[in-house]
Amino acid sequence: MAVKNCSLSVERGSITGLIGPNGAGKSTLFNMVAGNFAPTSGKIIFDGQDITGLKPHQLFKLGMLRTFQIAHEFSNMTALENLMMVPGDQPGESLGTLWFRPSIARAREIEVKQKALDVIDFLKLGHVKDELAGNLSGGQKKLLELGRTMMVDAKVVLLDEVAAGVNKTLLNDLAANIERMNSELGYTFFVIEHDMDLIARLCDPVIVMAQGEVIAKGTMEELRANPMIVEAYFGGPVEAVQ
Amino acid sequence: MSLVELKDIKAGYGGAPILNGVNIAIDASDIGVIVGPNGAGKSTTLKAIFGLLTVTDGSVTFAGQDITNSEADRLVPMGLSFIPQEHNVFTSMTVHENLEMGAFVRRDDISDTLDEVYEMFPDLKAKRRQNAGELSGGQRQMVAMGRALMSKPKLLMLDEPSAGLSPRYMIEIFEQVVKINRAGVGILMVEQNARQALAFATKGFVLANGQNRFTGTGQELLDDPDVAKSFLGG
Amino acid sequence: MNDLIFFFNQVMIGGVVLGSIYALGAVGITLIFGILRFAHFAHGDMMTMGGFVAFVLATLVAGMGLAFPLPTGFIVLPFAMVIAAGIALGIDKGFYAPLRARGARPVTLLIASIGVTMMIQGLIRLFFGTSTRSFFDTEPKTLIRIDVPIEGATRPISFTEPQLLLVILTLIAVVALHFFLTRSRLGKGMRAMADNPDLAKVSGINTKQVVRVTWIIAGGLACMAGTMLALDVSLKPDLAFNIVLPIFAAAIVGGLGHAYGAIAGGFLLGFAETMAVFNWAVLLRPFRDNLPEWLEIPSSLALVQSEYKLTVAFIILVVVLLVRPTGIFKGAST
Amino acid sequence: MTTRYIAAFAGLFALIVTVAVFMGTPFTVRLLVEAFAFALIAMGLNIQWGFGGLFNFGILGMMMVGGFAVTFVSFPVNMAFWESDGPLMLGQTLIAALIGAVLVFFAHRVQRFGITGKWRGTVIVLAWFIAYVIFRSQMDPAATYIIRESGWVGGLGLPVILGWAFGGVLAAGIGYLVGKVSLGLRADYLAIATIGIAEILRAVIKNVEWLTRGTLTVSPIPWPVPNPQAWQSWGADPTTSFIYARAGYLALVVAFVAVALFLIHRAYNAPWGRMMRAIRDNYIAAGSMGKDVTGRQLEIFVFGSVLMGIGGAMLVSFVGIYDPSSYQPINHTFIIWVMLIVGGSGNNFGALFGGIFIYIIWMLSEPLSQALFQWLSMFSSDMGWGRIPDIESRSVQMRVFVLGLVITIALRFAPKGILPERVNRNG
Repeated sequence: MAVKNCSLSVERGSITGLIGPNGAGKSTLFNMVAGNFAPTSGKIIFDGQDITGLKPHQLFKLGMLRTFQIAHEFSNMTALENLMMVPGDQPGESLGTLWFRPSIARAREIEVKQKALDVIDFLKLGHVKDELAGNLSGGQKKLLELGRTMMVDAKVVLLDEVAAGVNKTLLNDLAANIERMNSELGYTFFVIEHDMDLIARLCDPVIVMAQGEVIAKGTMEELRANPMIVEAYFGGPVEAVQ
Repeated sequence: MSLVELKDIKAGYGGAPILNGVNIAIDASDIGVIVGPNGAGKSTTLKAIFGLLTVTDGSVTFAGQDITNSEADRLVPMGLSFIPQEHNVFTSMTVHENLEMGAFVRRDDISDTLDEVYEMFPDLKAKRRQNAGELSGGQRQMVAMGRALMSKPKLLMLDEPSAGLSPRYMIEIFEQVVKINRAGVGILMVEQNARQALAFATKGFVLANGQNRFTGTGQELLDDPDVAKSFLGG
Repeated sequence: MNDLIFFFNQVMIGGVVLGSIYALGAVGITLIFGILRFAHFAHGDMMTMGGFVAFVLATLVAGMGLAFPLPTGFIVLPFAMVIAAGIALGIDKGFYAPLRARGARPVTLLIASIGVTMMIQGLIRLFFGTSTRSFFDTEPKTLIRIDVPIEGATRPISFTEPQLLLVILTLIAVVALHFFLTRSRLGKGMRAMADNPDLAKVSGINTKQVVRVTWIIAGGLACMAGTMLALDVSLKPDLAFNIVLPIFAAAIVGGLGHAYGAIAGGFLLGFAETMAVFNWAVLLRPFRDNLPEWLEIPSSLALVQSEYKLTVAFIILVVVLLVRPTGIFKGAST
Repeated sequence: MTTRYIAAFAGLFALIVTVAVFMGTPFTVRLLVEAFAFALIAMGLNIQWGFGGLFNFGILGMMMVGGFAVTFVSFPVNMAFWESDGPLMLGQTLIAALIGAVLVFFAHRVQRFGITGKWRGTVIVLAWFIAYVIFRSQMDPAATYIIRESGWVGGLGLPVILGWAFGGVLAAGIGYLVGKVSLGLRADYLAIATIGIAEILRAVIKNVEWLTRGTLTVSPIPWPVPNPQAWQSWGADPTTSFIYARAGYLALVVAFVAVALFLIHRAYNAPWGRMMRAIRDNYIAAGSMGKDVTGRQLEIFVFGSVLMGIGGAMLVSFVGIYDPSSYQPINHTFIIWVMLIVGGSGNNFGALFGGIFIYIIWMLSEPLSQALFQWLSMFSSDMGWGRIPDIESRSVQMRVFVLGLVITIALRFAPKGILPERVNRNG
């Protein structure tokens, strides 16, 4: 059992970090929250509503969106199409509308495309927008993952290790964007991350998991001051080996 | 003579080339670290050395021999070893069998090397009969390193060994890398945690758009304001 | 008592024989799936082809006037297996290897294997016509009868010599394969490749050699299965095409990639088929006189009509896929 | 790219003209009717596989169901059946089936009464068994009675077009059930499961003599347009009557194909198609992006099945005979795959092209290989080696070989087909 007796909450409007050693059950927890599989017992409450066991697409409608640790791009579609498929309210996804009232679908499609182009520009992926997503590099795929979250106005975004494989300069841009989405648009973020600089910059509070349980919660300063957590998670400075 | 040397490598997956003239030289005493932005061709460089994609121009030499576009089953006996970033253990096989597979090319007695690996990663010894798929991310990374060391390599190549690992495990892995290097194995690795990795690198290579941008010792790169600004996040 | 022996001959022996055939075919399918990651649909026709190879050899040997204590088809089997393994290698080189080299997906290989199925079928019928042939035109098929030393039993337990050989050979083949995969260096290399081909390559395992060995074993096993099936019944161009689906069912039910699972799956399906079409009224007949007047035993109490015999395997297949897709042995890895 | 389309269809047109010159117009028109019906089925498979990545190897089942539907709807009414006790007995069977269904339904929900795990499994199995016995207890006598009294149930005597529509509806229903039970499976398992289900369907349709006459076959099934006999009664000579009648049929089939192509194409180049491709590429991500993966896959499976059912119905009413034992995996499932792979999966025009092209090759390969074998045989008898024995039956087998060769060569040298899927480069 990867996660047991795990209770935690993410406050509206916060950027909450989730850290912990490998095998602590962070990803399992994410997968349960995001509906990729159901917990054997316990409940998940979202915005006052019990969402335990709901499917990912149902959670999407409620305003929950996730990214994947290993990029899950649509490899045979262009980068632009990867973004355009995300928005939920697309009349063009219903055969009836397409066949009998195509103008409604067309009008919405123009909006969706413009939105996708904006996101592509923001991510500086303009030069590969017509490239098949499968041909992008690992980091570019990660950017595309993040771009999807910008395509809709989600209430909660679950970020599963966005930093892994993304270079630092770009990461600074991403962090700035996450902060902007949080402060200006009111997104709530729930972030699994190993990059402590990013966690320290973005997250308050930070939750620490180990062996399937929550062992601490607090600001980054508080956690760094906690010797038990330093021992279990941070370890010594790497310069020590020199 | 360098242990491994890449001269003006151009390579790709059939479409537009991803590497556009990469030069790298590593000695047996070196820890070489490749850093750079996404899509720069870092992982591709390692794959090109290991014959996992076609080199269209330039040459790769290993211990004086030309190994351009050689298949892995020839390179491993020569002393090259590679740890891919993902899917780097045999999940349905036990830890012990994983290590055995690392020594697949060897025909001699492997028990001494096995003992060395178990000594290096005591956690693994306790789990030797367990399937590698049941281990945590950090332990898997250890199995992967153990597997790669079983062939007694002269050059160990690692593709983002710290990706997805907690800081504690990252430090542990880096410590092992340094230890392996001191035992006389050349190291060439790709890292996103550039600051930490360059701190102990004897040679650093910054790639961008499939080409060398900066080359120097790890410390030189860390101290270079241009590198810091453009590639290490200020 | 005779009714019980009838039941034994029909259901038990029938089930074991059918199960062995399924298992022998399923072992090959399981192996190819484990190493090469695709459902090799042409395996059925490779079996048929193996049967024809053995038939040609047996005819040649019989033409030389040689006679053996065992069926000639069985004697020539090792030679036929070598030839069939060679053909299997050729098929791989010609049709599957180029696709793999391009990184084709498993489904593409499955479709290619259907192309191969059609080609083998066409060629077999081209050369041998559509008629049914028998290995036992020139020699008798030995019948083994065992009298049951119980009072009231006049019928013997009976089966044929090829059936006995088939069951023995199946057990040997499966056990040998299991030990090969878990104990030998090459076998472990095969499992490594089944697990993670890229990493196997990186570890210096000669993946091309592994693939060759896989086809040699699979081709040989297919030939063995086809020949034994042809010895049991008769040889015709659609010999194994008709049962390739139940064989797949056996491999899946037993857990793909699992050598022992193939036996379990094969026997499960074999028994299920024979039991489903068996007329259970036969077993109730002895109690006819003890039953009350109003309860009359119907003349037919078979679960399904015999036209639906093969359907039983498909239904089990579909149910297993739905309830437990990894098979009863939780396969997918050897 | 456009030149490729023009070249492909111009080549196809040239091939058809050549066939018409050598084989005569009546044969060519017949060939085209069947080719277009097969193209419709290939388009159905393209929806399932090309758009949705769903592996359907049970095409044969859908075609058989379509054929049954049009037979049942359009064949004249069998009064002997309706005047007998047959309908009553079938009604009882239906009630028995419903009772069984209710039983099974509740067995699947026993966990509400606290029965779980192995016990629940046992209850479910038991319920299925009892339901089966109840059903058989009514079905068997009814079947025997109907066969004895009236041969079979006969048809409904309704218009043929209605039969085609019913073929689509029935195939949709079967497609829904097949999809419902098996769409959760991985690609290769799905292939095996669909073959298995199709084989079950085939065995049932072949053996329910009271409903389909089984191996006794049903004929003549009426045409939706005036048939040759009608044209002859209006004064046309036999050859012309065949051309007129078949041309009328062809026009109807082509109209169906055109409408289907229009509708599919519009859907494919819209967000609907984009969503389906996304699900095909990565269903986990598509689910997290708010797409109802199971529901959409079911939609696409049913959509494709409808076309297969209609195509199957068209073929049956064209030949005028419903013979369940004539359905073979090679001629009805594998060949459709060859059509799609060679034509270009993921491309509607590719499916259309592949369907027509491969069907023509398939039909021509018979006379061609026969001619080839005749020639070989003459050559060998001239050389004094004697004639090749049973060349007729042997040469026919070359067709299967050629089909196999075509698909393996196509996969190797043109894996994306003659008209490959297009990448949508501007959103």
